[in-house]
Order: sequence, then structure tokens, then C-alpha cells
Amino acid sequence: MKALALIATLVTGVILLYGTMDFPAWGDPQSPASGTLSTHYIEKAVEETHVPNIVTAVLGDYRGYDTMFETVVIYCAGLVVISVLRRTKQKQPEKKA
Amino acid sequence: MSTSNLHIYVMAVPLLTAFFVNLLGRTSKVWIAPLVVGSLAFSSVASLVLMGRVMTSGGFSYTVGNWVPPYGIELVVDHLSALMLVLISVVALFASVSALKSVEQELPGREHLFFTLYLILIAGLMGLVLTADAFNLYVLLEITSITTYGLIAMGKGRAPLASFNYIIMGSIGACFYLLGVGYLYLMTGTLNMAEISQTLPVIGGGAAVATALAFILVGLWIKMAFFPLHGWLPNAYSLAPTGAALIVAPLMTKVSIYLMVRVMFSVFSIDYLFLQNPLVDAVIVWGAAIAIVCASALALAQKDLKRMLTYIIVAEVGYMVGGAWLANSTGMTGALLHIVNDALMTLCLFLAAAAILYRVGSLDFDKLQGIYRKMPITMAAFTIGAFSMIGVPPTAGFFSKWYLILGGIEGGHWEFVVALLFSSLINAVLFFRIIEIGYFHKDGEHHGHETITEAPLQMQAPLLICAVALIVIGLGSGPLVEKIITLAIPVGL
Amino acid sequence: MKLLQERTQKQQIGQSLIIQTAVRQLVPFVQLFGLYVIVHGHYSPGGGFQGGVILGSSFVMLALAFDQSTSMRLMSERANVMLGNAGVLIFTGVAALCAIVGGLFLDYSALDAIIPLGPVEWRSFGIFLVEVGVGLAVMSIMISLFWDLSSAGEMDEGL
Amino acid sequence: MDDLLAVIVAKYNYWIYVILMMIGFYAMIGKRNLVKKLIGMNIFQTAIILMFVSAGVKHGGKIPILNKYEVLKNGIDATQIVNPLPHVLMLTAIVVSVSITGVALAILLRIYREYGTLEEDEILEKLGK
Repeated sequence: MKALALIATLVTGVILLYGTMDFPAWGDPQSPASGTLSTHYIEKAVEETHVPNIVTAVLGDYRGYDTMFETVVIYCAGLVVISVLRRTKQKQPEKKA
Repeated sequence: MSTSNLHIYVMAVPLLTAFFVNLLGRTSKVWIAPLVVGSLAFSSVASLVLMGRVMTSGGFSYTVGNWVPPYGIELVVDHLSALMLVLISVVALFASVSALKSVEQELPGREHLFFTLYLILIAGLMGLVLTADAFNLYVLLEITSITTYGLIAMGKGRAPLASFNYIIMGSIGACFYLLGVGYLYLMTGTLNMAEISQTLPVIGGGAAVATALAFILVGLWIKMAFFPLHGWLPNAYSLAPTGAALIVAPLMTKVSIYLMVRVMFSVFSIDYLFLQNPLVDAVIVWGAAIAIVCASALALAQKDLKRMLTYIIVAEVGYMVGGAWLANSTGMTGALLHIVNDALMTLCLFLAAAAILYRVGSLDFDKLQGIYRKMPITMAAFTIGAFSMIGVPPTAGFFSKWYLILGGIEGGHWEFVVALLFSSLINAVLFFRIIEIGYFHKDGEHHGHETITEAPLQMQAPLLICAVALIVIGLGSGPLVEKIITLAIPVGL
Repeated sequence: MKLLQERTQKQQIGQSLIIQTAVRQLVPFVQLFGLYVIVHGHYSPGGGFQGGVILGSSFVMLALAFDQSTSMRLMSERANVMLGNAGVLIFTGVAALCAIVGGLFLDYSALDAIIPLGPVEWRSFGIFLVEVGVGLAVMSIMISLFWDLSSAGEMDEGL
Repeated sequence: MDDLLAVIVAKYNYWIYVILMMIGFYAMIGKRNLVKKLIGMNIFQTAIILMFVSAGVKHGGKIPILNKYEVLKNGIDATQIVNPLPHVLMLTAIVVSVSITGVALAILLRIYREYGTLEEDEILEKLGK
């Protein structure tokens, strides 16, 4: 089983590295990742939202829909932990009896 | 209340009521039922109105936060997503009516926690169906996953172990999807699906784009339990509390298939998928055929009704993935119609299983002796669901299987057609075995069956409506296909 | 806090005296810093998530130095759940309010119809409201996660 | 051979994150102990966060917090500022990773309470009986 896992890992690793071949070099400003979208955020964010911290502006307003579902995800984590760990009243008596 | 953002209310109402269910349900349980059923009834009606609007005035896109699409997150409401919205809210409404009863029996002190997770799961599924932003899709995948982990972990006995295995597999799937989106972001610089699909031809299909496609597909296949990656599904769905299985089984895999179709056509264009690398779709259809055959064979080996149904779900996933990759419009029509039919069929069978479990207490075959005499109405609906799963003409299952077989023949994939017929045969054997146990075996030993009466009305009503719906949709699949599904298929397929 | 320390000396719970005194002095300032990080999300690195975690960690520090019931006396379990629901409801409520008032979902400039501050000002204020909601939710979830995991659900003795 | 070396030197951050990810991936599939699987999952998610954040780096770029009034007056040159978008995405991914780890730990506690062990094969043995 472990050998199978090792083979699967190596295959995935090779495919991943094969995929990184035509990525831009590390940190050059002309890479497509920092293309039209992020230049718009840098130039227009302060003007459109009056918030100096661009990350908070993008987080709260441009991609606020993501952050809303983020809060719901962490809310669910709290709920699931309570529902999995807490023993309801009925269960305790059985253990004691 | 301007009705231009109607689809947001369809998704937002269950989300907001979920928080109130947690707040109010904590003190008194009487609040839970009206809140849950009320919010789902509202979103069912609203999604039907939305469906009517989309059919008359065509689909539209909606920018959250009033930003021009690539900068803000864009939601798209077209024929396919409106149809899925209707499907999700109607299936959730039926499942919630029956789940209210079965949760009372199985999870006495925790109804409010269960139904909060239940409503957040439904809101997450609706969000998934609406979104047209690649990263937002990942966040919503996580919401639906974490609520499903919670719902499954609430079960008794081995449920936490099954849920832990599901967490590991689900995280691998979600992270593979995120990897694929990361590669696409690094190559195109945007996250909006429409933008990506415009910049991809400009870049040309390089190594990174092929890897991104591979990882997104493998990620979604793990999420939908496509055959070789289905290890987590049988334990997770059969050990979950019945109320959870009612909502998770019909919807989770079908929405994942919808996501695969959405990613295939609104991110990667048709000629990239089918023309530039012709080998890919042939291999996937072969994989789907193998998936159907193996999953149906495994279903034969099961001794418990619910586990058998979970293996049939894995086989149905093979139907839809194969249908989507047949690369012709009849195959795609069959796949999309099968998403709707299969959700209703699975819901009908799981509702019947929940009713039986509520009365008999266990689902393995030797307990089901002579069940037809004791629970005639439930078993009648179960038989209609079984006929639809086998593909007997009046019911919905036949029509989507018919389109899939036509698509398979048209595409020349004979192994897919043979697998479909083989699986229908095995479904027939499976279900007739249960019908035979239910009818002809008289309940030999009299120890357990003191007085098994009919299931309570609250569990029977949704079951009967669902069974009737199977026949109505079966007969009405003609107009359903012309008006909605043919418009949902991208042009040029 | 002073009475608290006498009580702990009698029952010999919690860490040594040095740690308890240090924590006794530190907790108010950690909470103040947490609030600072939430509120100053606009001008300095920070925001709802980071500030909420810092606020949550102040209660975790108390539970580690003394014992879980001390930190539960400072914030009762019911109040914690209320805060968690309040935080998430603030966020989704503001978002739904923008849609109800006639704008698009999560479009803070639509709230201009209620109190005319000017659309861009409303965006900045909307982000602030949302950060406060996230901070509250994250704080209460961090606390309830720690309480549940450390006491394995019994909510009594803890680590 | 030296062009391969040049490629590695130019894109060494992608090699690092792939190696980290494969360690996490192997631990998730290969390990028998449930807690080790969970640790593997954390490594896997952290590696993805490293990939995204390292994609947003610009040589000589400053952090994306600008002086409000100075920017409103005479604008900003985007190539000087680091790309903020990956940071936003990864804030979301970190929160997801924390939530899933919390849920998995709670489930492990419950499994340990019922079976007394966290080794997968011992649990299967107990189930098999």
C-alpha cells in the first residue's frame, strides 16, 4: 500500500513540475499573474473605496462574497465541533448506570 | 425588495434562517420545523419564478457588489443553473419534511445543530450552482464539504471514522481543484471564468493549461466519487444519520457533475477539450464504462439496502460523466437530463429507506421480510423509484438512459452502450431481489416484527409526491428537454 | 483578577505564581491590541480575521494559566454563542440589507439611500462594518473551538 | 544541463512548493496513523498557500498599503507595489485550512474516545471483531 502511495505521489509531483515549465520566473513584474486585474486593484482601489490597505479593500468589497462565505465556513467549523464532541444529556445516564 | 436580485434571495434566505434556527432552536425545539420548511418553501417558489423569467427573457449575469465583472465576483443565471436551482430547492424541501421526523428519532438533543448545518449546506449548493468565479467555486466547495463532514460525523458508531476518511479524500479533491485554479490564475491573471476562457486561446494550450485541466478534473472527480476515487462514499453515506443521507445522497454528486460541465464549457472551450487532444475524451468514456460495470457489480455484493443504494449512486456518476464526455449533443442532453432524473430517483429511494428505517430499525435484507404487507404505500413508491432506476418507460429514468444510449451509439462508443445495458440489467436484478424478499418471503421469525405499521404521514407525503413526480417528469421530459436542456448545451457541440 | 489569584492559590490549580501574575497583567492589553487590529484593518495590515484570533487568544491564555472555568467565568458559553451568531448575522445582514435597499448584493454604496454619506464613504464604512462582524465571529469560534477541544466536550476541567 | 540549472534557479519557488506538497500528499495517503494523515493535510494546504503567495511577488515591490492622500493626488505606478490578489485568496484558504483541521481534530477526539486508539489498522481490527 505504501509503495502505491509513493508511486502516486511521485507521478503527481512530476506532472506538477511539468506544469510549471511555462510559468514566468519568480518575481518579475510583467508576469501574467500581476496583469490587468491586479494593476486595476492597485491603481483604483484607493480611489473607489477610500481604503489605503488594498488587501482589506479587495477582501471586504471587491471579493466580499468570498469573505462572507469564509465567515460561514468558520461558523460551521464551530458548529460541527460542538455537535461532534458534546454529549447530550440522555447519553450520560447510560454511562453512569 | 427589487426583484432583479431574486436569485440572491433564493440563496440568502436559507443562509439567514440557518443562523436563526441555531439561535432560536437552542432554547425551544418548536421553532425549528416552521423556520426550515418555510425558508425552503420560499426558495422553491422563488426559484420557480426565476426559472419562468429565465425561460422568457433568457439568462443574465449579475455582479456582486456592483463591480464590472473581472474585478468583482460574477454570478451567472442561465437555463442550466436556473434548472439546478429549482432541483436543489425542491429536493431540499421534500428531504427536510422527512428529515424533521427521522432526526427527532435519531438525534434527540441536537436538532438545531443538525438543521443549521442542513440549511447552510443547501445555501452552499445554491451558491455553487450560481457562481461564475473560479476561486469563489472553491470556497463554496469547502462550505458544502465541511457541512457534509459535520452531518456525517453526527451519526452513531463508525460514522466519525467514515467522516474522517471523507475529510482526507475531500481535502485532496478540493486542494487539487485549487491547484488547477492556481495554475490558470498564474497563466491568465484573472479568476473570472468568462475572462479565463477568452485568454486561454490567446495563450494556446501549453503544459500549464493541460495540467490545470487535469487537476481540476481529478479534483472534481474525487468530489463526485467517480469510480476509482469513490472509496469514501459508501461508508460516508450509509453510516450518516438518515436525515443527512436524504439531502447529501441526491444532491452532492449531481451538483459536482454540474460543476464539471460548467468548468468544461465556460472555462475550457469545446475545441480545446475535444479536438486538440482527441484521446482524452475516449479514455474518460472508457473509464466511465468501467466505473458503471464495477460499481453495479459491487452493488450486487451488498447485504444492506442503504449500502446497495450508495454503490448505485457511484454507478450513476459513471453514467453522467460518460454522457458529458461523449462529445455530441444527444450525449450531453442525456447527461443533463440524468442529473435531474437521478436526483429525484435517489431522493425517492432514500425517502423510502428512511421510512422503513424509521419503522423497522434496520435495513439489511433479512429484516425486510414481508415488508410489502406491512408498509404497502411506502413499498409502492419504492417500486416506482426502482422501476425508474432500472429504466422502465413511463418513469423518468428511461428517457435519460435513452438519450445516453443514443449519444453513445452516435459517438461510436459501444463500450459505453454495453455498460449502460449491463448496469440496467444488474439494477433489475438488485431491485427484483428486494421486491421478492418483500413480497414472497412471509415474515418467518416473529421476534422483531411486533406491529410494523405504515410510516408516519410526515415521511410518507414527500415520498408519494416524489414518486408521482418521477412519472410526471418522465412523461413531460419531451418539453423539458426542448425548452430548457437544449438551450443549456453550448453551441457547436 | 486579584480575588481570582487568591482562589487559585487555595485550590492549587493553574501554573506557577509568575505565570499567573504575568497573564493577569497581559490579558487586558492583548484584548486591546486585538481590538486595535480589527479596527485598523483599513490603515495597517490586519482586519477581521487576524483581530478576532488575537482576541480569542486572550481567553485561551487565561484558560492555560488558570483553568477553563476561570475563562468561562469571564465569558459564559451562552454569551459566546450569541456573539458568534451576532458576528455572522452582522455580515450577512449588511450584505442582504444592501440588496433589500435596492442596490445589488453586498453593494455598500446602495446603503447611501438610508444615511446619505456619499457612495465611496459608504464603501469604506461598509468594509469596516463587515470587518467588525468577521472579528466577532472569529473570536467566538476560536474560543469555543479551544474550550471544546481541550475539554473533549465536557466543558469542565480543560487542559 | 546548464539551461535546466538556469530554469531551476529562475523558478526555484515552484520547485520548493512541489516538494513540500508531495511530502504532505504522501503523508495523507501513505501513513497509517490518523494524526499523521492530518499533519500531512496541513503540509499539503500550506504548500498551496506558498505557491499562491510566491506568485504575487514583484522584485523591489512595496507592500500594498498606500498613503491615501498622496495616491488620490498623483496616482501610483503598479509595478512598484506587490500584487495584493494572492494574499486575499490565501487569507480565505488559511481560514478554510484552520476550520477543516479543527473539525478533523474534534472527530479524532471522538474516534479516540470510542476506540481507544488512532492507528487505522487497530481500529479496523476492533471493527472487524
